Amino acid sequence: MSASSIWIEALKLVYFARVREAVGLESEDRELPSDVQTVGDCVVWLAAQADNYASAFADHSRLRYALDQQLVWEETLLEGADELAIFPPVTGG
Amino acid sequence: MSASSIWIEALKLVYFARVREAVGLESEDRELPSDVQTVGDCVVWLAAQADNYASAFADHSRLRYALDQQLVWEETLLEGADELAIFPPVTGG
Amino acid sequence: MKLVRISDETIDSAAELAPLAALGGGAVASFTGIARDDDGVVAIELEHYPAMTEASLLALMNEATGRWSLLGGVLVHRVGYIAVGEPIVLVGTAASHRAEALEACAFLIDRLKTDAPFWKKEHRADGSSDWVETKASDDARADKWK
Amino acid sequence: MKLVRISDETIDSAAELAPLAALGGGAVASFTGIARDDDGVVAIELEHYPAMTEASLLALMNEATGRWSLLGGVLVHRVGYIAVGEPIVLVGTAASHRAEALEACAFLIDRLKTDAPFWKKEHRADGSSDWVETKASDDARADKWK
Repeated sequence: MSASSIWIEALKLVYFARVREAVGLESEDRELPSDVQTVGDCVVWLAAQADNYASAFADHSRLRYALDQQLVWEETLLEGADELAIFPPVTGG
Repeated sequence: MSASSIWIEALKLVYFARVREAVGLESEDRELPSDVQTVGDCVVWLAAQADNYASAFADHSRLRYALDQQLVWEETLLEGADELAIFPPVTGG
Repeated sequence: MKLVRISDETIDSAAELAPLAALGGGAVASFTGIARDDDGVVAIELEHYPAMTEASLLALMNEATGRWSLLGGVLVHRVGYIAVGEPIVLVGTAASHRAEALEACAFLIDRLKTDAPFWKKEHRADGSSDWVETKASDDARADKWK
Repeated sequence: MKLVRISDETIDSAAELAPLAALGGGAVASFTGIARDDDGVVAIELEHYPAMTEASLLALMNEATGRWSLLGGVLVHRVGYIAVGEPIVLVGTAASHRAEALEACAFLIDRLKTDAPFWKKEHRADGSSDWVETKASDDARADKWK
């Protein structure tokens, strides 16, 4: 078993705002296939899991990401991370 | 008697801050000679009235003016005005 | 003095800003964002990402104190339900001179709008609600500081 | 709502700003200038030109409301003796959106510094006193708005 397959088992996904409502969950733990390497790969894979996931994750222009609580981009590698947050552009303040 | 010699009798001079202290007065009424036409003329004329006036009005770069409570320049004509204020650059706020 | 806080109670602007005025500097700037009386909206619901929010506000505060010579800064953001007319966010900065305080205050609120993990939902009198959309002008203002 | 006032008593920032937060807008910005703890200074004496001061503050406020879409503005300036640590001036602005409130607030304090007839004298613990000199940076900041 490679190192990369170990951390993938532990990835926690957290959702906020419109994404949380579309998915119907605040968070979930997911085992990702080994070809899911980046944040963007993960979003594409999630969109294929169910109809409500497809609508939640269809429009990438309206999604933002934080990996282990740091803002990241679609190109960012998941490797080593514990928690991926997926949410709409922020609207605080 | 010309119209201009009438208003000149009524000119009130008011001084503030460093200028007030140098002159030793908060305000005074002055009859100006008829060749004193502008704010700058008035300052030059005042500087010749006494030694403490000379020091108060020597450095024009450190003087500012308000004619009837409106900020004005040395070139502004006194004609028709009731009150000329002479003071250092403002330092409020 | 640097303070960041997430609050589920009404923000007391006067109490939060008072310590900034006591730091010996000549300038305190503040910005208060208020739940706006807009188009039938009666309340704003503020969702956030608890594991990340405070760290993200602290990162903004540290960026501000690195960029401007500040004596202190305060950043308080409300979460939960907020009635129209109540403060959502308070930014306060203290400096020896006004340029630093004013610029750092504008920086903090502009960047908070694009970088901190908060989401607003508007609740209306008729029971309907909508997530607030981001504004392109917010990105433009935040980019100004890059 | 436009308010300008010359005050010989301590400025109560919270009380002065409270009405701005109640105008239904989403943004209140404020700036407080404080008598700075500088180099042995114990108090600031503020002289002004009573016949002109209020009108000059009102002219600035009118210029601000003409330039930005404001819901309200407050400009309060202290005169007389002011102990170190106390407010000298308070500027407050309210608008629907933050850009207007922040910019108008910076405009008002920048222009007040060069246009309003106030003069500061610093009093020191040893009994000495000096008139404060203007700063070239003040003119530069005021010129920015022209």
